Amino acid sequence: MQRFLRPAGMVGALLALAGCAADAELDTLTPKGPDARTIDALSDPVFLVAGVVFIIIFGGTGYLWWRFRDDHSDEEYPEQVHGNFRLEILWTIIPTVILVVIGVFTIITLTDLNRYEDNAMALSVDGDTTTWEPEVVVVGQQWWWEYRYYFGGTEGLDLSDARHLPPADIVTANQLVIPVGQEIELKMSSRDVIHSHWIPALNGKRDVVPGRTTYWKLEAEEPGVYFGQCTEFCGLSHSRMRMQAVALSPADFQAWVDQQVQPAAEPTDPAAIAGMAIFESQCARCHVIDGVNDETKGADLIANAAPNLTHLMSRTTYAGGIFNLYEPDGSLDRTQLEAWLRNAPAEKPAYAEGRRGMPAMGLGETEIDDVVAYLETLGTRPSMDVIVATEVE
Amino acid sequence: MSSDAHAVHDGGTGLSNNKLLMWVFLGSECLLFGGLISAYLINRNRFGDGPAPGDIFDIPFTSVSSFVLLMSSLTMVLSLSALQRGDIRNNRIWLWTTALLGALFIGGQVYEFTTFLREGLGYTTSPFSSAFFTLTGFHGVHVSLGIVMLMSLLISSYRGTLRKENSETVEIVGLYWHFVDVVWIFIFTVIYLVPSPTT
Amino acid sequence: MSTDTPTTEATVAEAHDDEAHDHPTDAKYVRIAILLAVITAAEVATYFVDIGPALIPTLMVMMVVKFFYVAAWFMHLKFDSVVFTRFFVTGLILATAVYCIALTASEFWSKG
Amino acid sequence: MSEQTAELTVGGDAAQPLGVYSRPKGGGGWRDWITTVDHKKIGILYGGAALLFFFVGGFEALLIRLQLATPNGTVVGADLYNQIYTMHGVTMVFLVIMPMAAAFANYLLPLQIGARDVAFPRLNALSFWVFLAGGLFLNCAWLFGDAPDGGWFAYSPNTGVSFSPGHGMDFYAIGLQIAGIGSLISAMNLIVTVLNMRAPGMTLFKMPVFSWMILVVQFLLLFAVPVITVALFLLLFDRNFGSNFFNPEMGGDPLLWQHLFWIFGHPEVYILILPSFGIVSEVIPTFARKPIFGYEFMVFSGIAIGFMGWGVWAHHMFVSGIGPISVGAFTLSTMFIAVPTGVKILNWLATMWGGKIRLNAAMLFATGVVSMFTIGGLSGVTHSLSPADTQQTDTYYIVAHFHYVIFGGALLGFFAGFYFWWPKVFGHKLGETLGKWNFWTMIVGFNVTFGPMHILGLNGMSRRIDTYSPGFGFELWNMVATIGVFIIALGVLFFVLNVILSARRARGLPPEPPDPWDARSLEWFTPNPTPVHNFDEDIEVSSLDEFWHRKWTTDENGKVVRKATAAEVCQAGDAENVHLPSPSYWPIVMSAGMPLIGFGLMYNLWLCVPGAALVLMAIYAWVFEPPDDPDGPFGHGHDDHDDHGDAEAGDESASDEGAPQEEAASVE
Ligand code: HEA
Ligand code: HEA
Ligand code: HEC
Ligand code: CUA
Ligand SMILES: [Cu+2]
Repeated sequence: MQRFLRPAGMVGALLALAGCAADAELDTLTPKGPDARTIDALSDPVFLVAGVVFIIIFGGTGYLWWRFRDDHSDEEYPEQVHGNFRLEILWTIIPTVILVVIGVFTIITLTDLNRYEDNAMALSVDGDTTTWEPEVVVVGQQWWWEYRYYFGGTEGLDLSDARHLPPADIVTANQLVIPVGQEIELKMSSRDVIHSHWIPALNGKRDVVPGRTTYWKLEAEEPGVYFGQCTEFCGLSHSRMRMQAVALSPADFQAWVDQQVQPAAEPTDPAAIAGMAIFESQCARCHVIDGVNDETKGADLIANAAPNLTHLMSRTTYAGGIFNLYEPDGSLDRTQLEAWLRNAPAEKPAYAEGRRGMPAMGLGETEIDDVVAYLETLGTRPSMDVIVATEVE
Repeated sequence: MSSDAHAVHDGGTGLSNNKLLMWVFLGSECLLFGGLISAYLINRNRFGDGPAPGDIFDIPFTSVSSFVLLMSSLTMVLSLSALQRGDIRNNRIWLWTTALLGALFIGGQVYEFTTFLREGLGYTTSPFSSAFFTLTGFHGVHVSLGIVMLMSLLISSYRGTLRKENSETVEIVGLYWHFVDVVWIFIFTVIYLVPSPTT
Repeated sequence: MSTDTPTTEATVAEAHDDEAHDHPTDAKYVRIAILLAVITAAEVATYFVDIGPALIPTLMVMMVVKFFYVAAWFMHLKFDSVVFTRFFVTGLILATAVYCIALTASEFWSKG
Repeated sequence: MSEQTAELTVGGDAAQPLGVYSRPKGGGGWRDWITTVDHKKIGILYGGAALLFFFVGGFEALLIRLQLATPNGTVVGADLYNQIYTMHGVTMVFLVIMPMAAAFANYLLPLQIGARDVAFPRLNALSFWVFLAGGLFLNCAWLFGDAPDGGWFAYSPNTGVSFSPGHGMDFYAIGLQIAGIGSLISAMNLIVTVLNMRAPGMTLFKMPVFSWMILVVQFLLLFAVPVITVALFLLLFDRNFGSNFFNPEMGGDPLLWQHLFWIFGHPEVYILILPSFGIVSEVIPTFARKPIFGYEFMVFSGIAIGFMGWGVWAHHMFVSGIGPISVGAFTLSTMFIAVPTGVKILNWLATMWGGKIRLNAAMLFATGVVSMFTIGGLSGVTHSLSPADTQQTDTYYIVAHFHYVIFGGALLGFFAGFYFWWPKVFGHKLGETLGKWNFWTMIVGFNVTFGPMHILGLNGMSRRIDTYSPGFGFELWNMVATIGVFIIALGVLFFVLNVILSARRARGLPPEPPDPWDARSLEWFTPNPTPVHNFDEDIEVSSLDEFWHRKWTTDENGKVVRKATAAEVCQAGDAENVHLPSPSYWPIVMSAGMPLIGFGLMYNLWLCVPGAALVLMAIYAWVFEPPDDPDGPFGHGHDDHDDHGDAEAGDESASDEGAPQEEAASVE
């Protein structure tokens, strides 16, 4: 009995501790959006049922060990019981009934999750007021995420080929910026292999599959930052393909949109001007900066795209959400960015020679300084709250 | 197994091990061809810029070769029936005929493939073409293996070892042969006759 | 398998056994083959004659009939042990069911 | 036997038109092992190979855990990590659990049904060698520095040439293809064996549950292997011949791979677990001293699991973008698999109820399965709720699930089997004390390793990540899990020690007397270890647990009383002149050709030529080798039953009394 209690106690203790991981940004058990909450409401009771069934079986095994152990107290041979029809029926029916009940709730939840609201919000885009049914086109690529906003709606647009998408109002990477309290519809695809888009606090995950469009949605109840991770194995840097959803109040969201729809400003500082020249000659073959090059020159990448850098500085993480762009005090994390420009594959594993991921650009140190100076002109720094909240290690 | 082991069989079905083995195998083959056929069906309208199935299939021609394969089943069963009567001569004749009809079918397939190739449908042209060639190719390999088996039967027949007593061997090869035919019956209807997408 | 299949070494036994069952005569086999030929001709005829929406059901029925005749008569399922039939039919049904479900999940029926 | 073969051999010196290959003489030593067609030796070979691969897969697991012990781990790089975890999964599933099940099946199935051997002994040897060839071929990938790195389910298009340009995925596709051939042959062989080779009187419903579960597994293999065969062929063609099945750029469909893989993959997981369920169903009755509770229900639930296993595969694809209706349907079908499985669990408990339980190592492991598998099964049910699964899939919660069912179900079951049947196979018991140490370290280590993975998964840790950042709350439990695996390793060490020490202790001692456990089924009629010829004479079976019923009976008060001792009931194992199949070289030769063909497909098509030549030569020789070697220790070729050595000859089975057809009718 003693021996049996040991593992039992252990498992119990583990389960008890499960709920209280400190800053578990990816925790599935603390939903922060209605969809995640719906899921949680389904799974919590089922965990409980499973726990009870487990205790019955586990306790039963232990009890039988003890109760019917052969203690050599007599030489009786146990009675040879071959079965009991009624009992069999009983323990066929009881689990069936439990499962039918669970099944009904599951199907209800499933239907809920697949119902898409017709919500809409007013938005001013480049001075014109429009109604926007919040939706974002999500594109997965080895090993980062692209988010595209079409404020005119995606009706009538050909989204079937993720490598050649129609121009969007906003194109950003790795940080999905959304208005709070709105259900955001996601239209998702991939430019290379299958990835999976997952922001656990807001909703479950959904794969992005090259050659098709998959649909999903999410909604945040509170302004804040919600972490995510690509969860379908997608090759070398799968573990380094992360993202964040940044939920902003309607006003903040409007402000963000106002910035993002602007093309990049002309640099004035001489270093930045030099940096822009380097960008045009070296980087523009993969990256787009609105106002500098509207298209890549037949990007040297299998997937035909690299992150749009127009508003790089308005993001706080980069390269699949694994590096901070800013120090905790709000200044640029220059060291990391320079290292990235010096030799990206050393910072994040990639098959650059296989045209996947950013290659080492072979820039000299002054060139790097110039490029950084130019990059610093791209977009506005977000608020300190966002910088702090999105910090990654 | 030896004499002492024979009695052991009494708990069993009393069926021939070999024949049972072949049937078990054929059950398994259903899932193999099922998979290939499904892969074809899923891909049949994914012909991209290449030729579409509805444009390229030559139904009259395939009908003839299907008919040839169908009749080879008749000759196969006739060869078995001859051997079961102890009629070695007719057994051989029908085995030859079967193998020949099989070879004719394969010849037809080779012709069909080369025609398609000429018309621009290569193996790598589109998912449709890959799936088509894979499915019919697998079937063709099965027929060819069947021909090899028939030839083996003929060799042992000429060596005098294929006699009435071991007609089961012919029967088992026959099972395989008919199965391959039956698969073609399916393929012919579902892939060729059911109208296919056109460009 | 090559020159000779392992099965060639097979047996005397089944032959006797088989004779116990009434095997069809050659004439019967030929009659069935003629039937099969006729059905095939009918099948091919659908290619030339438009029979409208009945086409696919008709083709399927004819296919199944042919399938059945070959399996039952040429493969002797009709008079051989039912165990054989079971193996084959299990494989057949399983394959049909599983792949039909897979096609359904791939939206084959709606999208062709 | 047929005159045909008779003529070939007896026809004698001059008249051998196509040449006759002499059969190996047995000789002893390693030659004995590579030419054997004895199901018992083949079983041991399977077991040995599986154990070796277990060390390989376990070593890979150790590396995985070391890398993940701390955040930003640097034990291995991303590239190597991806190869390691892929090979870990592939090795454990295809080269450990499946062959270990084959080991038990091969050794025990013929014994449990009272047969001399399997129906096709040479094919049996072929299955083993082909499996080994496939396994070695796969692991050769390490030598070429290019192991598969696409995960064990190898989702396309990541495994296509554009994204996996190396040869890793070719090793995967070809290696599994080869191993699959072995499984398929073995499945067909064992099905025929069960149907045709049972002892007189042993109807299907007098077969032990273990034999039943093995039969169900063979059916699953029979129908599932061709599906992955198709999938692997398509992958191979895509990679090497430019076809477009899974290539979305050309309009191909990556989900087709997923469907094919999981149509195979889900039956596969029941292929992994059912043998262990069979073992548990033998061990628990023996050590509870009661017949299995609800025998028919145990059998039917096994069959039901086998059937239902075909209709649930898309629960691995809940988030892949298949429509909500498909998701709903597969949600429901998946959930209800819990019902037949629950029937099994509860029947095991009911078997223990009212028994007299001897809690030795075998029984500990068997009851360990009951509770540990249940944890895995229940987490499986939580996955089956598709909305919940969108949070769980591809996290460590899934990793926890399948290690609980596979390690806690299949592997612990095999350990129960080791302790139970060791005397049958090797003539001596494994030590009890070390056995208990083995059990307790393993069960504790197992829970310490995989228990925390539930928490990690629910806290959002993705699987298949070579590293994670600090700050997500993953540090503690990853460290705990890593500590756990060393406890498991200790448990494995205790087992290895036990094997060595018990063998050393038994050296020079007479073998274990018959029936060391007061067992119930036919295999215990033979002395320990089982003599080459199995049974001296056929056993007339009149009931389930025939062996037990020969020893015990009930008196007029319903009390169980002994009617004979085991020694009286058991056979002496001294039968002479038993005619056994002769060994053969050709199975191993034929399987040696297959990896050559594989290498040829990858590196240089010319290599296929010698490969194919080997295979063809072996087939040819196979067909024309004489039924027996007249001088060998095995056959005594001059008896009038000059048959084939192999039961392959199909022989007279049908001729005598026309065996009962009704029971055959009860096959499924
Ligand atoms: C031995 C192998 C094995 C077994 C037996 C099972 C058994 C089950 N599995 Fe598991 N499974 C795997 C091996 C196995 N699985 C593997 C390897 C994977 C991952 C593959 C990969 O992604 O790499 C996987 C993944 C997997 C998934 C996909 C998860 C995902 O990737 O998102 C799902 C989803 O439904 C699932 C469900 C189940 C269910 C419902 C059972 C059921 O059969 C369990 C039934 C048993 C019980 C429920 C316990 C006993 C029952 C009772 C005591 C009765 C009372 C119970 C109730 C009323 C609930 N499994
Ligand atoms: C089928 C059975 C099986 C078994 C038994 C195991 C056993 C173990 N598994 Fe594994 N595992 C899988 C099947 C299995 N696994 C599968 C299918 C996957 C999915 C792969 C994929 O995603 O594609 C997986 C994935 C997997 C992962 C997730 C990897 C990832 O997603 O990134 C992890 C992580 O901890 C893990 C750990 C372990 C551990 C610690 C053990 C331990 O129980 C191992 C214990 C054994 C030992 C400790 C060996 C002891 C021996 C020695 C110490 C000798 C060594 C010496 C020499 C080599 C000479 N396994
Ligand atoms: C061959 C294509 C290619 C070239 C040339 C290239 N990059 Fe990149 N770059 C990429 C890819 C691909 C990524 C995404 C890498 C990842 O996240 O894994 C990337 C990411 C980045 C990022 C991070 C963006 C984000 O939000 O995640 C910056 C900044 C960047 N590149 C700057 C540059 C600069 C500056 C140059 C020229 C000096 C340059 N790149 C040249 C392909 C390229
Ligand atoms: Cu993208 Cu994993
Ligand atoms: Cu499954």
